[in-house]
Amino acid sequence: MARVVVDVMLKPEILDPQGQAVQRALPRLGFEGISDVRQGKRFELEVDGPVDAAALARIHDLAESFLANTVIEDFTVKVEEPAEVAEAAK
Amino acid sequence: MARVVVDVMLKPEILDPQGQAVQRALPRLGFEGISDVRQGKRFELEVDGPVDAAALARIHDLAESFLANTVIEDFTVKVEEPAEVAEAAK
Amino acid sequence: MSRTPLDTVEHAAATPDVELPWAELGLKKDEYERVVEILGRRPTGAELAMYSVMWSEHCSYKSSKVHLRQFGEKAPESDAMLVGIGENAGVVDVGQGYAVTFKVESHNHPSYVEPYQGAATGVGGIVRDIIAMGARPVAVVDPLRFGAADHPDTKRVLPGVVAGIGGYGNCLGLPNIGGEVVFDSCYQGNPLVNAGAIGVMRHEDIHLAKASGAGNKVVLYGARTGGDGIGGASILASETFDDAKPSKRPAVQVGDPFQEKLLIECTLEAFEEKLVVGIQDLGAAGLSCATSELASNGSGGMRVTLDDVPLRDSTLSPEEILMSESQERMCAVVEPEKVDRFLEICEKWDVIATVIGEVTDGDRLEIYWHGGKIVDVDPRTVAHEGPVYERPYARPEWQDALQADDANKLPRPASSEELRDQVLKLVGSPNQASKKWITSQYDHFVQGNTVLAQPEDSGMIRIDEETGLGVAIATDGNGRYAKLDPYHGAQLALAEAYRNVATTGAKPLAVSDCLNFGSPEDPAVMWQFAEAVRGLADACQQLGTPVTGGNVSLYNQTGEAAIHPTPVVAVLGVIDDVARRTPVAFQEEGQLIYLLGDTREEFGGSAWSQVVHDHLGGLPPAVDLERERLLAEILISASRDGMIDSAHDLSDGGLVQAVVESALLGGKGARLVVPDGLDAFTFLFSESAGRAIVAVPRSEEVRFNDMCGARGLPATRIGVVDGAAVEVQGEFTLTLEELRTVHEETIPALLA
Amino acid sequence: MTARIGVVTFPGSLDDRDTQRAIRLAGAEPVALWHKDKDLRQVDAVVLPGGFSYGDYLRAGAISRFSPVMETVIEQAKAGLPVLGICNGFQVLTEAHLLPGGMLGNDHLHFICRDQKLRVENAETAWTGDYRQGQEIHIPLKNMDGRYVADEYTLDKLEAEGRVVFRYVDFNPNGSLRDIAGITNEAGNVVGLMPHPEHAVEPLIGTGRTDGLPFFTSILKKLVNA
Ligand SMILES: Nc1ncnc2c1ncn2[C@@H]1O[C@H](COP(=O)(O)OP(=O)(O)O)[C@@H](O)[C@H]1O
Ligand SMILES: [Mg+2]
Repeated sequence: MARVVVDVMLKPEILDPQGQAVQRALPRLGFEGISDVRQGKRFELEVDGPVDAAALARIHDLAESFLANTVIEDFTVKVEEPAEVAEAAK
Repeated sequence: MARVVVDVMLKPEILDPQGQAVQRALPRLGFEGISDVRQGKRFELEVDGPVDAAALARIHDLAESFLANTVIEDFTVKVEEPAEVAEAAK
Repeated sequence: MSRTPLDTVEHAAATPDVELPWAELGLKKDEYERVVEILGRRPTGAELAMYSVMWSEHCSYKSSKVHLRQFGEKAPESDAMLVGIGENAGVVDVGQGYAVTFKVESHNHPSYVEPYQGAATGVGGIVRDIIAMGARPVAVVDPLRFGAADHPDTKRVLPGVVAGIGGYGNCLGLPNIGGEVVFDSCYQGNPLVNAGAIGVMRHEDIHLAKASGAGNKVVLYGARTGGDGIGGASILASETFDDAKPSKRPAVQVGDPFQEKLLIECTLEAFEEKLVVGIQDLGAAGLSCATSELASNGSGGMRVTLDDVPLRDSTLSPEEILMSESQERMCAVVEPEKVDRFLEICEKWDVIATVIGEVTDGDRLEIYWHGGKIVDVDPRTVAHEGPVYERPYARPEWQDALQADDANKLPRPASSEELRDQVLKLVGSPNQASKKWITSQYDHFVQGNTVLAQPEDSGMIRIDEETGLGVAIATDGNGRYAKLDPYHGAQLALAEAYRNVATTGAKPLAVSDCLNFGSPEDPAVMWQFAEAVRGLADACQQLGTPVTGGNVSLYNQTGEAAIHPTPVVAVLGVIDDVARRTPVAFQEEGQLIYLLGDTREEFGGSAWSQVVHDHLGGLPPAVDLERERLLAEILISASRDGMIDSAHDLSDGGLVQAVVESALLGGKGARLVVPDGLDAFTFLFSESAGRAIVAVPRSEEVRFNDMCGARGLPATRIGVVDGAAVEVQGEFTLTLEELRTVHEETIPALLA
Repeated sequence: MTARIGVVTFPGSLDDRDTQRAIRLAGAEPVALWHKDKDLRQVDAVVLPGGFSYGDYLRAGAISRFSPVMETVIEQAKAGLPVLGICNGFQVLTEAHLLPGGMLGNDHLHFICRDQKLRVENAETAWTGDYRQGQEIHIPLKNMDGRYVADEYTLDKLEAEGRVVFRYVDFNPNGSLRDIAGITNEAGNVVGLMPHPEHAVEPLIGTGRTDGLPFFTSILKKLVNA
C-alpha cells in the first residue's frame, strides 16, 4: 500500500483569507520574518496496489475533477516516499 | 527567500468526516482502489532570510502553539526544495 | 494589457491609430465608436477598461433600461418612499423615525462556475449595497432555483450554493429569514442564485453615492485589490456561457466574510460620527464603477491617484486595477478635517484605508498612474450615458400552442384512493417538500430580533425593542406561470409575495425585484421581459407598492434554451408591534379553519400538473389585485384585533399543501369538509390566487365572519383543527406521521 | 446592588450585543470589553460570545485566544473569575486550554441551526445554579464546528468529576463525543457550551422559549449573594 498526497492550494492571484488571517496574527505571537502565508488542503490517499503511471494518472483526474476546483485552485500530486511516511507518522 | 511547509492532519484516532466524505464519493466517480482518505491543512510559509536550524525551530514552535492544536492534530514541518517550488508553481 | 510607453491621455491623442482590444472586452463596434466620439480621440487603455465594464449589460442595463422606466413612470403615490430607484438600494419609511432599505440581486453565473464562492460573494455584494445606504444590515433572504432535483449537476451546485450563502451570511451575523428553493429542468446549467438583504437606519442616517464638495477626500477601504475577478461579474453576467471567449473566461472571486463584517462595523461607526459625505460599495466593475458613479452623481469632478490603491499583487496594470472585482471594498467621500478620524476607526477595526483621491471643482474624472494622466472623462458618460438598446421583441409563435394545451383538461384522479396518492406525491415532491435540510444551514437567530423565519410565510424582524416595531419580507416567483403568460406571471409573483407579507400580519409597503431571463438578443425572450416588466409595473401601481430597486440578470441560457422567464419579487412590509404577528402553524385544537377567497378550476402551471403529469400548459391562475388588497386588509385587521391564531397563504400546491404545512408545523391535524359547489379535487389542488386559510378561535367566529361579510370577502368554513391526521371527509385520511415522512425525507434523500 | 458582567467583542464576534441584552434582561449590568484591551474594567464575570471571531480561520477560536483581553481572562479565570464561553466562546476556551479537549467541524460537514434539546447534567456551576439537575431545556444551536472531542481518559475524567454540564438529548447535532454539549473546569467557574442561551430569553423572539435566561440569573444571584 502506498500513500499519494494531493495538495490543493488557491491560485496565486486568488485571495486567501485564511492564509492572510494567519499571517496577520504572527506579529502578535512574536513571529517576524514570514512574508506570506497561504493555506490550502492536503489529501492523503491510501492506494491499494502499485502506484504506477496509470494509477497516478487516475489520481490526477480525480484531483482535477473533484478534489480541486481548477477555476480557483491549483493542485499537485505526489507519491509519498516510505521514509516520509514513516517520518510523518512520528 | 525560502518556503517552509507545515502540514497539519487530524490525529489518526480522530474521526475525519471530510476525508470520509471524499472517500465515499469515490466509487460514484468511478474510482476504485483507494482504501482511505484523510484531509488536512497545508500551510506554505514564505520565510525571509535563511532557513537555518534556528529558523526551523521557531517555525516548529509556531506550528505547535498556533498552526496546529496538538490536542487533536499532528503536524510536520518541511523545507520545500527549490526544485519542488518550481514544480509546484507550474 | 500594459504597454510601454504608458498609455496616457496625451499619448492616446498623439497615437490615434493604435488598435485597442475593444471586442475582447465585450464592446460592439458602434459602442467603441461612440466612446471615440465622446472623447474626441481614441480612449486610453484605462478608459477603454472603464467604458467596457460600465457599458456591459450587467452594469449599464442597456437592454432592459427602456422597459424598467415604467417602474418610475407608473410608480404609485407612496408616502413611504424616501429614496427610489437608481441608488444602491431603495429606502422606505417604516415609521417611528426608522427607514428600511432592501434589495435583491442575482449571482447566477458565478454560482454555476464555483457554487460556494459564487453564492457567498453574492451575499457579500448585496450586503454592501445595504451598508452603502447608511443602514445596519439586519437580515438576508435567498431565492434559489436549480435544475431537476435528481440531476447529478444539481447535487454539485446546490450543496455548494447553500453552503456558500450560509458560510458568508452566518459569518456576517445576518439571520437568514426567507427565500425559495425551486427545481425545474429549465434551470439546468443556469441555476438562479438571487440574494436579498434588508437594512435599518434612522431617517437622518440615509447616505447616498455621491461625491460633492471640492477638496473632499476619496477614501478606499477594505480588502486590497487583487487580480481576481477582473471583469468577472460584469462581463460574465453579460454573456451566455457558450460564447465565452478566452478573455472572458469565468473570473470568480473568493469572498472573505470576516473582512466584510469588519467593513460593516467600521462603516457604521463612521456613519455614527457623521464622518461620511458620500459612499459607494465596490461590486461589479470595481473601482471603475465606484469612482465614475460617485463623481457622476455628485456636483464636482474627481481626481484619483491609482498608485495609492493598496494592492495584493504589485504586478497589476492600471487597467486591471480599474476592472478588478476584488470583494469587500468600499469607497467613502470624507471632508479633509475628518479624514484622520475616519482612518482611525478603520484602524480600530484592522481595516486598511487609504486616501486615493479627492473631489475637484471641475466636472471631469481624472485618474493618474505613475505621474501620467490615464483617464480624463466626463463621468456621466461612463456611469449613466451608456448605450441604450431598443431590442426587437416579438411574442413567440409557440405561445399560443402552449396556452391552448389546457391543464384543466388533464386526467384527474378517478377515486378517493387516487386523490390520496396524489396528495402524498405532491407533498413529497421536491418543490413542495420541506426545505429544512437547506434552511437549517442558515442562522435564523443571530442578532436576537428574529420574530419569524423559515418556514413562515414571510420573515419578520423586530427593529425596535421598546415599541415592537418590525418589518417583514417575502420573496416569490413562479417561472412556470410566467412562461405561460409573462405579464400575469409577474403579477402573480408580486401578488404572492404581497399576500405572504400580509398573512403574517404586516402591511405591504414596497417592492424590489430580480428579473432573471434568457438572452435579450432573442426577440422571444425580450418579449417575455417586456411583458413581465409591464405586468409588474402595472400591478405595483394598482397595489400601491412602489418598486424601490432591483436587478436584472440576462443571458441565463445555454445555447438556444432559455430558462423560464423568472421575475422574482420581494415585498417589504411593516408591522407596528411584532407581538401580533400571525404564524403558519395551527395553534390549538378546536379552532375553525376558514378558507378566504374564491376557488376556481385553475390548474395551468400548477404544482399538481407538474408533479402528476409533468405538464406545463394552459393559462396561469387569474389575477385580481383588488381582491389581493382586500384579502391583505382582512388578514392585517384580523391579526390586529386578535381574531385569528394562525394563517397561511395558498400558492403552489393549493389548499392541501397549505393545510398540511400548517398541520405539520403545529403538530396538530385537521378535519376538512369539501364546501358546497366544489369537487374535492379542485378544492384541494386548484391554485386560484387571492386566497389564504386562517384558524379562528371559536370565540371569534362571529366577529370574524361579520368582518369578512361586511367587506365582501368570501370566507368559507372548511373544517377544524383536530387530531393527528389530515382528513378530508368522505375522501381520505393521512396521518401526520405519513405526511411528515414524505414531506421531510425527500430533500435529504436527494442531496445529503 | 447588581453585578457587572463583561462581554468581549473580538473582531468577528456576532452575538455580543445579544448577550448584553440577555444580561440586561436578567437584571445585571452588561459591560462591553474590547479584544485589544487587557483591562477587564472590574467586571464580576465575563462572557465570551458566539460568532466567527477572526472568521474562524485557522481553527475556531485559535486566533482570538492570543488577543490581549484573553491574557487577562486566562489569568483571572484561573483565579476564580466566572467565565462563560458560548459557541465560539467555548471554542476560544478550549484553544486557551481553560477547558480540556477541542472542537472540530460537525460530523455532517454542514452548518446547523436548530432548536436543540439539552439535559442539565450539573446545576452547581457558577452559570447553572438556577437550573435543576437533570432538567431538560431547549436552546437554539447554530454552528459549523461544534463537535467536541477529547481522548478517552479526559472524557472519563470529565464524567467522573461531574464536569459534563450539558448533554444533547434525542439528537446529537454534530457528532460530539458522548453527546457533550457543554463542560466546566475543575473549579466550576469556567463553563463552555455550544448552544446559545442568549437567544432564548424573550418569548416572542427566535424559538419563542426562554430556557436560556437562567444562565444569566444564575450568575447574577451567585455574584450578588457572594
Ligand atoms: N433558500 C431558502 N432560504 C431561506 N428560506 C427559504 C428558502 N427556501 C424556502 N425558504 C422558506 O421556506 C418556506 C416555504 O417556502 P415556499 O414554499 O417557497 O413559501 P411560499 O410558498 O409561502 O412562498 C418559506 O418560509 C421560505 O421563506
Ligand atoms: Mg406562503
